[in-house]
Amino acid sequence: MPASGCFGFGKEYAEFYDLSILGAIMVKATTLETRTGNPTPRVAETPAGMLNAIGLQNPGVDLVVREELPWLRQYDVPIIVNVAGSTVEEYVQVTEKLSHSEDLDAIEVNISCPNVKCGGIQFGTNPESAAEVVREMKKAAHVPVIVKLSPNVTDIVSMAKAVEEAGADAVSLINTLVGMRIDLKTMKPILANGVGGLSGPAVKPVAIRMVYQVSQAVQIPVIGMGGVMTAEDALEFLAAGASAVAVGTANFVNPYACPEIIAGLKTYCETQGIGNIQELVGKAWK
Amino acid sequence: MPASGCFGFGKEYAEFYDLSILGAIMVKATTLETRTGNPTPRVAETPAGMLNAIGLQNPGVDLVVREELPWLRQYDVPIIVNVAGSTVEEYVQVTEKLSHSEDLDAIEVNISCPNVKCGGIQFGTNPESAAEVVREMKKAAHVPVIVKLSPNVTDIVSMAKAVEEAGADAVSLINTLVGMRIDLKTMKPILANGVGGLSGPAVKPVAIRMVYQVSQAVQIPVIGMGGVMTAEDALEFLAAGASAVAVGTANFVNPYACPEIIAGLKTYCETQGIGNIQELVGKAWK
Amino acid sequence: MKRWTILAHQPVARQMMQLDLQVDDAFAYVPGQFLHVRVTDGHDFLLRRPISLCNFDPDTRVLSLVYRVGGDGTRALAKRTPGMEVDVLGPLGQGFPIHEEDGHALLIGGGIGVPPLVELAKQITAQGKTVTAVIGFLTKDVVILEKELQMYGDVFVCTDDGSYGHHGRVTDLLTADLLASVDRYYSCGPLPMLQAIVGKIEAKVPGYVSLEERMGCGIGACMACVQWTVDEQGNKRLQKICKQGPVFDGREVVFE
Amino acid sequence: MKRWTILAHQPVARQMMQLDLQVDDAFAYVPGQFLHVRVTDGHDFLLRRPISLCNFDPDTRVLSLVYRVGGDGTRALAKRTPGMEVDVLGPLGQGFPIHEEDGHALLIGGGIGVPPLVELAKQITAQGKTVTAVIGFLTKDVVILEKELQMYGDVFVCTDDGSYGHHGRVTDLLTADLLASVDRYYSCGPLPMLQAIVGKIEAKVPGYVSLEERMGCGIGACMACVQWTVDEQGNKRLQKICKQGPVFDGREVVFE
Ligand SMILES: Cc1cc2nc3c(=O)[nH]c(=O)nc-3n(C[C@H](O)[C@H](O)[C@H](O)COP(=O)(O)OP(=O)(O)OC[C@H]3O[C@@H](n4cnc5c(N)ncnc54)[C@H](O)[C@@H]3O)c2cc1C
Ligand SMILES: Cc1cc2nc3c(=O)[nH]c(=O)nc-3n(C[C@H](O)[C@H](O)[C@H](O)COP(=O)(O)OP(=O)(O)OC[C@H]3O[C@@H](n4cnc5c(N)ncnc54)[C@H](O)[C@@H]3O)c2cc1C
Ligand SMILES: Cc1cc2nc3c(=O)[nH]c(=O)nc-3n(C[C@H](O)[C@H](O)[C@H](O)COP(=O)(O)O)c2cc1C
Ligand SMILES: Cc1cc2nc3c(=O)[nH]c(=O)nc-3n(C[C@H](O)[C@H](O)[C@H](O)COP(=O)(O)O)c2cc1C
Ligand code: FES
Ligand code: FES
Repeated sequence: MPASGCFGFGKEYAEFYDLSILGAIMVKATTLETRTGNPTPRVAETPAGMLNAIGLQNPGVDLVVREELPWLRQYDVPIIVNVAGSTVEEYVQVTEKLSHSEDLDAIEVNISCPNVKCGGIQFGTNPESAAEVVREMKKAAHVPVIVKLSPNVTDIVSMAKAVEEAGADAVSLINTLVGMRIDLKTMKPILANGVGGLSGPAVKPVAIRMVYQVSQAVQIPVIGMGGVMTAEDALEFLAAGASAVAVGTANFVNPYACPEIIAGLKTYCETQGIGNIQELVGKAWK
Repeated sequence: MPASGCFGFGKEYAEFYDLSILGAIMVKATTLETRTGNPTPRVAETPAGMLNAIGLQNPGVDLVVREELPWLRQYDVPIIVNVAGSTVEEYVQVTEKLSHSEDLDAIEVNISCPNVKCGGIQFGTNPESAAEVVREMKKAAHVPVIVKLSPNVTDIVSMAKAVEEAGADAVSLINTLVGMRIDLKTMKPILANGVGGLSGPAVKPVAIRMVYQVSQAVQIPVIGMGGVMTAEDALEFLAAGASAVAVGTANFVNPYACPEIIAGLKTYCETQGIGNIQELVGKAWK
Repeated sequence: MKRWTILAHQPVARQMMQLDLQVDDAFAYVPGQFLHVRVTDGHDFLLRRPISLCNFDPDTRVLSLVYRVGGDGTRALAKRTPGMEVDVLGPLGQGFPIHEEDGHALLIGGGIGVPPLVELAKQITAQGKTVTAVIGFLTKDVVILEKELQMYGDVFVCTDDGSYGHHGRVTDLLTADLLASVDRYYSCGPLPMLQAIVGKIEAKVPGYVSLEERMGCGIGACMACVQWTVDEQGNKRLQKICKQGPVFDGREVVFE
Repeated sequence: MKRWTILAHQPVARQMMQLDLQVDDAFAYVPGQFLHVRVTDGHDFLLRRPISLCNFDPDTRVLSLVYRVGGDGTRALAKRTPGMEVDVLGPLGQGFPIHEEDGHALLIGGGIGVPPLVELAKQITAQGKTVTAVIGFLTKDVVILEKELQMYGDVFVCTDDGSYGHHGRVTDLLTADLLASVDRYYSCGPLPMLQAIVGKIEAKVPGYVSLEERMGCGIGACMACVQWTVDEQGNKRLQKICKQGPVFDGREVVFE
């Protein structure tokens, strides 16, 4: 499935292939109000990766519910709405507004966006605050709540356990690592925002490690992501313990990344005689 | 200067060039007793990076003081000894043994090795424990104490401030990020140790970000490292706020990496009319 | 996404390369659109580079791009040799609209903003209209596509250092007489140049500017390449340069 | 570190490539040493690949390597074409010692462990001694270097699936008669094979094994490639395969 923020609201990719083949669609982070995001430049390239500081640009939850989700509903695929906010109240208000819509199947709480001052990363780095957001959102939500964890923490396992105890139905990891690049011509950071979120193949080893650790420590499913470019990368995540795998940056490099990875996994299962891909989940530690 | 662990005790590189041209030499981590390290495989390749889990293999401080340091002393270059341990006492004991030697110019405290259970990473992820190690070592040390910080923390700035207050003479960052790769043939981690430390160009954006943040928050010098392959990379670190730059993984890819980077920096300063490279330090935020 | 074979790949000025690609039969485009090009197939350069379509020969189906070897990515691209394939996405974005009613169009280009004007000049003149081009460069060594544009009309060249053509900026050459003689302008180049052009022309002549920004996806999904515009009714909008652009109405762009 | 030009690069069996390089005048080596090869110049594959030196023609100064296209890195290497340069470090490590007093040497190779035996056979026979080679492979399609070894002595081939030569392992072919006729053995191949060989030969015949391990630097600096050995006096030592090896005395290696 495509990862949040890397697939817009799906429209662009629908020009390339039928979105119904996807396992699920995670749409771009949605906030209470319209947000115009950060100034440009918003992306920079890094070795085997990229930095982004989009800054949660989105039309706000009302418009998303009114226009984007009903459009996506034409495809026969679960819709996961990514929710961001700067206070617990904001998270809850967005959740409440979403609860009036039938056009979504799960909520992914983004407590890990590194690109805006109040993008929720304070919730993503402290187990108690994270647990509080999740508890309150669970009360307001009519669909399962997935918590997206930040890798920029000392102890990812206690973050995951804290949100599990608070009622999270699944965790997804990893969001981006906080990074920076400096332009040698100007000697200033390339991104207008200074820091940005690092994604792509460069972060895959960190993501695999965190999935491996978290999936052994919690009972809820783990959605793995971070640098998945090929079916082999997805297999690594499954073996590490992810029950599902999301694809972010790869969609930018190759708009057909998702269908190609899905096809690759099918071929792998066929040639290896694997009936159900879930057999592979956690192979690295089982 | 070459980073610790990536240059052995210098002997191998002395076959390639005259070590006197280096700004300093940071030797491999030294512990109280001889250590044989982790089982093999100890390295794995990742996109634009590598994982290692050497496990602090080293002959122990007595042999280092008796044989390695006197040999290195033939070169006219400051020697920085990297010290690791699993208890405060161990760190202090190694420091005391080193204080009987004239063949070193600084100590780098490795409180951030992710590859051994008791390699000190617990000290590297908690500001109070880090400060305690540094305070005790300062008492025993006859040379400046540099503290090498782990990037695997939520808040690198408070780590740096804690060790600065405890008396550290400089900080070096970053050590490796904790990562993992899985072998799809066996479906098990490639490294015998499971997890390993990620280094190389892939981690550079994270390192630049941390140097940028830490160098603005502390008064002591910052030694920057993480993914430096070329003179341009070194310039990025200087602009981010590093007063000196260390080269790790690049030495493995290209044994001439250090002399080539030094030459590249010289050329840059000449063509740009920069008299003293220290003028560039912190340009990105000054 | 296609893989097109390199037919020729040669320097045309200092640090300027022309890349000729053999394209498939279905290929068609509007001048001003761009290709999103992978410079290698590996992960070293993850992001694609946007490069304007410069010239297309429908008979041989050879498409030419002209690009500057500036950073590491274009340096890697420049190493690729004839016979190799290049992974491209596109044509993408909205090109320059050609207006039936126009008689004389003014093309203004700066540096690597000149390439899209070549095919534009060709298509405008093919409709029986005339074009005049004003193109500016840093210095003599990097002047490109002057001869190609001369095939379609008058070309005035200037350089910042006076080493070739007029000594000065393109805006110096936008005389009142010239502006009075044209029905529309089409411009492409660095942002400060575009801003100066729009400032100078004001609302006297309608026209278009083609903008540049660092891109992620190139197809409108990542929101990396946004630009504020304001239309006649005063509606402010955050537009994606890769999708709603790169060409915008010069009067609507909000220059900061 | 040198950059050598590719003269030829061709498949010699299924997923097996031979790479011929034009080396400089100073080049000299001992069989059993290896080159540490960069598969691309970018950062995609950061680590070098150790590949044994297989064959060297001192007249033309052409060096041949034979390698298996197994993972992503060797796949990238296999795409490089004649005329391109390859970045190599080496020759590195300690090769196979040739002993004056020997008359008949036994060479034992498995799969991609066979390449270093070719130059070894050449150098041993050049000293007037005889060699016999026993080489094993998974299956017929991946048999390599049989003809090259036949230039120097008897060659016995076996395959695991019986599709070519003897059906079975190299150890099956190490008969008591053969072992009795040789003064020394030289072996290279996967660890389990080497362990089986050493187990079978015991101390009857002295000899060498060449080991494989994932490497970082290839020059002894990173401590990635260690192996325990124990000498006759019982001294246990942790040795670096890249520096003190890859060739070790078969009796000293501690197989776990
Ligand atoms: C719509 C459009 C059309 C263009 N047409 C042409 C053309 O015809 N000829 C030409 O020479 N150049 C053109 N450019 C500019 C060209 O895209 C950049 O010069 C090129 O991407 C720089 O890449 P690099 O590898 O040299 O630099 P690097 O520094 O290695 O680039 C790193 C990243 O930054 C991006 N980037 C860097 N500079 C720019 C820039 N000026 N604009 C956009 N992204 C940038 C790159 O795409 C890449 O993602 C166009 C840009 C746009 C947006
Ligand atoms: C001293 C020595 C001599 C060798 N000689 C030959 C030879 O002549 N011909 C030949 O085909 N192979 C030889 N090998 C094995 C060869 O190095 C590996 O097959 C090759 O490195 C695999 O790279 P890859 O890109 O296919 O795999 P990847 O999976 O992409 O490799 C990833 C990393 O793991 C390392 N690696 C993976 N498998 C091995 C292995 N079996 N041994 C060592 N490192 C490995 C790679 O070097 C690289 O750093 C030799 C190995 C050693 C140690
Ligand atoms: C341009 C961009 C925008 C993103 N926006 C969001 C977002 O809105 N919400 C979110 O939870 N994650 C966001 N992410 C993070 C991704 O969903 C994903 O967790 C991360 O990029 C790692 O996966 P990848 O390496 O496959 O890209 C964004 C990532 C990128 C590159
Ligand atoms: C093989 C290897 C061994 C290392 N050993 C040590 C060590 O003993 N002590 C230490 O402080 N850091 C050690 N490091 C970390 C490096 O000194 C450096 O901080 C890190 O690799 C980032 O820099 P780089 O990307 O330039 O390699 C080691 C790194 C590698 C790759
Ligand atoms: S580059 Fe992604 S939206 Fe324009
Ligand atoms: S590979 Fe570095 S010590 Fe052997």
